[in-house]
Amino acid sequence: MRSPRAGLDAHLQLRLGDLDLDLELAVAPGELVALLGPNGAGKTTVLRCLAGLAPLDGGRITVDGAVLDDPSAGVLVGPEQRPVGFVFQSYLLFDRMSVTENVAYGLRARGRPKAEARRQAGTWLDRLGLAELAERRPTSLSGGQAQRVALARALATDPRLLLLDEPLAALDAGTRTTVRRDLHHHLASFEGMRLLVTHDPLDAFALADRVVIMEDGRAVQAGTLAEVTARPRSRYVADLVGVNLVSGQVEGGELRTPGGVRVVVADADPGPSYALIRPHSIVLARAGGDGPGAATSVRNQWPGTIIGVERLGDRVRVALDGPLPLTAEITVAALEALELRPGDPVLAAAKATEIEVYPA
Amino acid sequence: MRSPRAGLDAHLQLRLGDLDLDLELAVAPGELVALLGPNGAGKTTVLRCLAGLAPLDGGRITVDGAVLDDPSAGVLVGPEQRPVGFVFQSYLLFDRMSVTENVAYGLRARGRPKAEARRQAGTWLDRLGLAELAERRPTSLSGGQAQRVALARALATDPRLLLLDEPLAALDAGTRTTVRRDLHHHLASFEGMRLLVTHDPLDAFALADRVVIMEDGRAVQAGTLAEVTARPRSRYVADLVGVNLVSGQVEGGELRTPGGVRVVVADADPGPSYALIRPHSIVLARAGGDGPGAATSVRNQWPGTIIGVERLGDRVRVALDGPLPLTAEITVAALEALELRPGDPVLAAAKATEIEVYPA
Amino acid sequence: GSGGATGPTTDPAGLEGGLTVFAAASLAAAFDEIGAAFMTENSDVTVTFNYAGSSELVSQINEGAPVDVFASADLASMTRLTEAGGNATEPAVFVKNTPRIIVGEGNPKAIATLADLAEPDTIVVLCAPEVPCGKYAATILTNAKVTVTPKSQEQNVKAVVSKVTAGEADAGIVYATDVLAAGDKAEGVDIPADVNVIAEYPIVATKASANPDAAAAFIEFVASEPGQKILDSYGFLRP
Amino acid sequence: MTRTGTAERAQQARARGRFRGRSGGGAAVPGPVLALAAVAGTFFALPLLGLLWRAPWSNAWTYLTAPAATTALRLSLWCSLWATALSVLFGVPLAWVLARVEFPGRGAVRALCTLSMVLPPVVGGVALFFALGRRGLVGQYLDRWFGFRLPFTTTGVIVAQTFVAMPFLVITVEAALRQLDARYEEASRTLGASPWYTFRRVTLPAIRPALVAGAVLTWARALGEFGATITFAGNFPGTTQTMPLAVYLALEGSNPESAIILALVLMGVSFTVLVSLRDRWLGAATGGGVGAGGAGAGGRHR
Amino acid sequence: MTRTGTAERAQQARARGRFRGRSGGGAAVPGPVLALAAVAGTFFALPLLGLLWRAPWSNAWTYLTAPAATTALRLSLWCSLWATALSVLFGVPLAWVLARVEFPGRGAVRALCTLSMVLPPVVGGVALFFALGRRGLVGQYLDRWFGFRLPFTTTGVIVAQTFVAMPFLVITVEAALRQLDARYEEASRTLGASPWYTFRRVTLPAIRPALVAGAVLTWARALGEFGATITFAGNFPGTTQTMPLAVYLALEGSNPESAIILALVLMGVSFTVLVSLRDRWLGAATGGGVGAGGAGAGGRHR
Ligand SMILES: Nc1ncnc2c1ncn2[C@@H]1O[C@H](COP(=O)(O)OP(=O)(O)OP(=O)(O)O)[C@@H](O)[C@H]1O
Ligand SMILES: Nc1ncnc2c1ncn2[C@@H]1O[C@H](COP(=O)(O)OP(=O)(O)OP(=O)(O)O)[C@@H](O)[C@H]1O
Ligand SMILES: [Mg+2]
Ligand SMILES: [Mg+2]
Repeated sequence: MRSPRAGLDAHLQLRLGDLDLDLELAVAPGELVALLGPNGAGKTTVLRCLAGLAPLDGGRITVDGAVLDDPSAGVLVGPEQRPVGFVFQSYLLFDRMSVTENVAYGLRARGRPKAEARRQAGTWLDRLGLAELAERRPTSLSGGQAQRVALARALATDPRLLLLDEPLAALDAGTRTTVRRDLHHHLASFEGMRLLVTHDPLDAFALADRVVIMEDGRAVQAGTLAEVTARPRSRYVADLVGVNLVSGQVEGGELRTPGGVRVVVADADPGPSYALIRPHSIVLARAGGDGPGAATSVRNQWPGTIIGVERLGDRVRVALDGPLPLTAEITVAALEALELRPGDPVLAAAKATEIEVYPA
Repeated sequence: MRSPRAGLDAHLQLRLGDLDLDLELAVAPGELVALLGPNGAGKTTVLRCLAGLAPLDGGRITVDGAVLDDPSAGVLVGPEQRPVGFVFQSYLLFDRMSVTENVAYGLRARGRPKAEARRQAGTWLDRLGLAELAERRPTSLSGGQAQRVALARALATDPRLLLLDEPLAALDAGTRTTVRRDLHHHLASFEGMRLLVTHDPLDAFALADRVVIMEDGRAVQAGTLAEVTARPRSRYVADLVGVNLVSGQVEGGELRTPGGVRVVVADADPGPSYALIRPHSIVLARAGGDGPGAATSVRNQWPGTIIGVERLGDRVRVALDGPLPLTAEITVAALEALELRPGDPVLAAAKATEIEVYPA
Repeated sequence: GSGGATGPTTDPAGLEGGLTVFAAASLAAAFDEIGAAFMTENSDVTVTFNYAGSSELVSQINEGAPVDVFASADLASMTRLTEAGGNATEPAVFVKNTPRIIVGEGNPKAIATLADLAEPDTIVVLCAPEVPCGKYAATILTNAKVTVTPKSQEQNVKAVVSKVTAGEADAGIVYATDVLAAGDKAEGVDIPADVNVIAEYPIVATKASANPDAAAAFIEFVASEPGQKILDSYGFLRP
Repeated sequence: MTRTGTAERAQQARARGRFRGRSGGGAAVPGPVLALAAVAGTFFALPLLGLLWRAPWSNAWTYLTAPAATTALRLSLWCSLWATALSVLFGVPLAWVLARVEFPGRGAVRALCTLSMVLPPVVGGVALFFALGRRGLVGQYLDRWFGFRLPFTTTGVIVAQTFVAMPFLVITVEAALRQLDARYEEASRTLGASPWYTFRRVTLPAIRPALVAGAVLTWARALGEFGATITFAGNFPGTTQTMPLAVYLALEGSNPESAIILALVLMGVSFTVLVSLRDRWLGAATGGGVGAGGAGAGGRHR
Repeated sequence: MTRTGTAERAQQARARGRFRGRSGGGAAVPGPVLALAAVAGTFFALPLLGLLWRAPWSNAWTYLTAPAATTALRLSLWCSLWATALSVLFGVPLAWVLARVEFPGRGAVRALCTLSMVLPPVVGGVALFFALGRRGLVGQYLDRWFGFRLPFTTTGVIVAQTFVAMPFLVITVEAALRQLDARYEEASRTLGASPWYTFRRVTLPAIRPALVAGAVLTWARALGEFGATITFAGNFPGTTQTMPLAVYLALEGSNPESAIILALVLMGVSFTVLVSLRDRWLGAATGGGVGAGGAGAGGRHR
């Protein structure tokens, strides 16, 4: 066994259906790590492994030096023995208990006297703005209320490692801000580790010290959200940030995609690379008309067909299909001037200097 | 009975636990209305009434002139007879059927031959990017995959009125964009009505023609999202947009809150009003130091205590508690220069001309 | 038997304790009365009865049941006991019973002879050949040279009675005691003595008995005049 | 399903719809189902009506108040309640193991538990002798070492009834456990609850309808138990003569009519108990709103 | 619960944990539960071992091949399967109505369905006479108008078995329906499915474990039925003599030993059937992953 070390230190190996999980993950005391990734990447499964609900096939989990799961050594600590709290994606509140009883459950399970457990649960309900619902049954709660009760229930056991599976997803905007702030507030006051699965970059921004992006059971990128989003290395992150990501081989000032499309780029070292094209740096023109670059120096011109138009305030995002699928962001005024409609063929242009290139 | 009229026309009255629902709601053919509101407002209950899962106490529901529920006339059409599709907040996929069977279910229930139903289900799965999962069981799907299957299942029955209860909440950023676009795409091609419950203003922006804000079972505001967000009339909408909303009485160039705080405003008619203070128009200063308005013309200065700091890219949102709870948005640089920490007392200032006032 | 108010068992001082009697269920009513009479005479003895099918009782005794006296409704069951060596005394027949034809109230099918049982539209039920009443019925019918196809071969004689009293069957062959017990719901038709078989009921004290004196006294009481008088009243014949 | 009629009727129906606890969807029952259910109900009712019709009411009071009858009834209730309690105590754990632990021969153990139902009860009694009788596999040692004998005792009655009735509990509860959503148990574990605490606080409440149903089945079966009891425990008034045995004896003895009365008493008692088993004990959702249902589940919002 | 041991053992245990279908949490069984379950299992096993121990094996073959035995066995299987089928056909609708429709006297109807379990079977047979016999409430008309008589026929056996066994199905299925999450049925309705279609496609599959369990109980009870059958349908080889009747008569006859062999055959048959009822028919989650459980439910992600 390695020397004791504070924090979570895990190497998770597990096959489950289509999923082949193999992930190294460390969370330092006091750190909040956000786990992001597309649906089916295995985020929930990671949390289940850490909570002891899915025993590993290989690898090892230690928390503060104590081994929780290590198949090669034959060690497996049961879920109830782990210093772990879990907020489930689907709440899983106990139907036959009141809200207070739900929140007091973990304390009661640890043998605390009823009165004390209820009192402490009450404190938690207050903190999460649930005091009025104390005697309600989970069946009569709305989705967001149920989610908050689940949060309170997990927090009430004061875990060393808190696992949150999209805890804010069902909250309304108002409550969300409050709960996010409150969560931050409470979490800042304890030495524990937090691992948060989320789809909302805002959550990650607001709460996380570090993010891990996973896809197909593997970590594809890690770091602060700013680092990760500045240089996306996967379609998922590019979508998250709302930019276009093109991967291919750079050779002689050009990036060539596997599909054969060329992207002229400035100052790029040869080799496998990513090109990042921001939607607002793309200019559109009706195909056949005077191209934006027809008489200009813009050498990147790609044909495409409009497949979707989305309004975002005074701007619109136009989705294009073609050899190089792209999303462009233009003003409403430009859209109306060009009279663009879904189905219309267009030319998309982007200046080479506005395209960022970095090695894959 | 009123004369037949295309579209949904509903007046919903129902008491359920704490909820006292009383809402008038109309959706024209081809229109997509987004229903927003805090947790527990009754959004899901509205959808349940429309689907026939919760019979009304009073009021009336008609779709294209056909009465679906009218307690005073003793008419109640069963859920399966209504031209309504429902995407549930909690998926409710049938566990013992494959994904394809789930999607084909509605068609089979309507008596379509198995082969045809499966073929059509396949088309829908393709459209929602679920083709690979066709033979999987819902138990082995991730949360987002399950959500998409639920969507496909409801769409496959080609309903006149589609009810969507936070359909995009569990989708990852990439899929979300695609599904949102696809949803828009498909929905645009049919004459039906859509009622969408969401917590994400982006969904409302991208998809909805009109939004209805509800709180405590009543509609508090309606219109386009732009209209609604420009002049929030509730704490919920203000939080949604991320602005500060103060309500009170305007008298002599001042708005006075019930708590006695004064907000100096420009050009406002007397009477009960709302004042909208944008976070970035608020300037912070350490209390006791040289206030931002100490030597300036800024007459609005409110004391407060920092209770939370959230980073949003290069800006931070600072939450203040005090007689007037506010959220201010300042740059990271300003935050660091002022060395502000949670718990610190501060002064918040805002120019009267930057505060928008409108009658309540 | 020899009888009188003071029979041969009058030595009350010598008898005390409990006495467990296993008896065929068809003897239940009669034995309850006999037990009461016996206890009046021997006030220090408590008699407890266990009524069930004779065969079942033998099984219980063979499994070590705490029993002092066993009264069987047939000889075959008794033989199973003696073969296992469970008896302390030799079996003694204490009562007899005559098979009769049982018919429903008012004898709707006007059955008068055994031959009437062979009529095709007469529903006849008999006991199964495995149980004593079935064996007797078979012998009787063979003796009378009548071929009867019963609708059912009942588990015991009471089942035959209940089928007839319920009107499901028109006739059956049961014991005289059963016809009597059925009251006015059924009537009996005598079977000619030349073809009839008489059933014999044996009684023994068991080896397991913890109270052999009382057991012997009980057996004697059953055979005594007061005992036999009670049995008479239920339609049994004296041995 | 367009409902027409007077507004009043409609509103009553609505109110009912609400208070069913399963508004709208779930509650609607198709016609053929109602018809089949009615046939089934009638089929059960008819024989009992028949008994009532033919019962010798004129002498009923005499039969009823016979000391033997009241003693037997008291003994029946006592023993059947004990048998039910023992069945719950041992049967629920067995059901849990059968539902949740995978071990070789699980199918065999499950089948074993069902066998005592198939066994003709009289043979069941004989089998109990072979096991627990004075000369039985285990019984001989109980006798030799502790002087403890089961046959022909009230305890023997309880053992016989438990043997015959417990399978009903085991099978019902096992099915409920299989139908249960195990994720709620997982949630409990992550909250620090031991498997045992989880079982008590999460699993048990969730399977309560099935547990109650199983216990009722068990109790009813024990109450009606005859063959194994008379064989293994004998037919001693006051110690082992339960009501079914008294019924048997009345049927066999001089007075078949009284048997019907006694049987009706037995039925009356259990009818009373069963009717008083109010819906909520069976776990029906009460009050308005959406069906709770679901295994210990968060109801509508999960 | 720190597991130590050879790595190999541990890995096997892990692999098992996975294939249990209820990884981690749910599967752990506390010690006391295991102990109680073991006692229960032993209690069931002992009498059967006793039977095997005392069975007259030397003559077994003779008893077994007696034509009466094979005829009775065939008849038993035939009748009990019919009784099970009828119970499912009528019992499931009845259970549905009891679970989902609120009507006055629901408690009474439920109790009624349980009564035939409490009734000593012989009295049950008598009650059937009173209802369906030649002079019964309804039977007299069947006889008079259609010349149709149930007593002494194979149909009568089936009716008697159904009467005694159906309650097991009704009660088990009703409990399952109450445990069910009604929201899945609601979802089905919104997809345009009629209540009937919903029942077939959503409700039935979800309650399958309970339905199977109930059907097994029913079948076993019908197979072992003795009292009501012999009373109502009589005992005639080939038409109404089922195996339990043959067993009983063998016990009564000169050769009680053969009864044990016949009973063992009866048990052997049902044991085979029950063991072959594979887990998946009982609705266990197979394969890896999290317990499906939950009423027709979306499993882990709801
Ligand atoms: N069955 C019920 N019993 C009691 N109260 C109920 C019931 N169903 C709903 N309510 C009440 O109605 C209110 C609204 O519930 P609803 O689910 O419609 O809210 P919602 O707007 O969808 O919230 P969310 O955004 O959190 O999903 C809840 O606060 C709850 O108290
Ligand atoms: N019990 C199981 N059986 C088979 N496959 C499973 C099982 N559990 C998980 N998987 C597979 O693992 C993959 C990852 O599932 P997981 O729930 O961890 O995804 P996720 O990242 O949490 O997705 P989401 O964001 O949609 O919740 C799924 O695609 C699924 O195919
Ligand atoms: Mg997930
Ligand atoms: Mg909702």
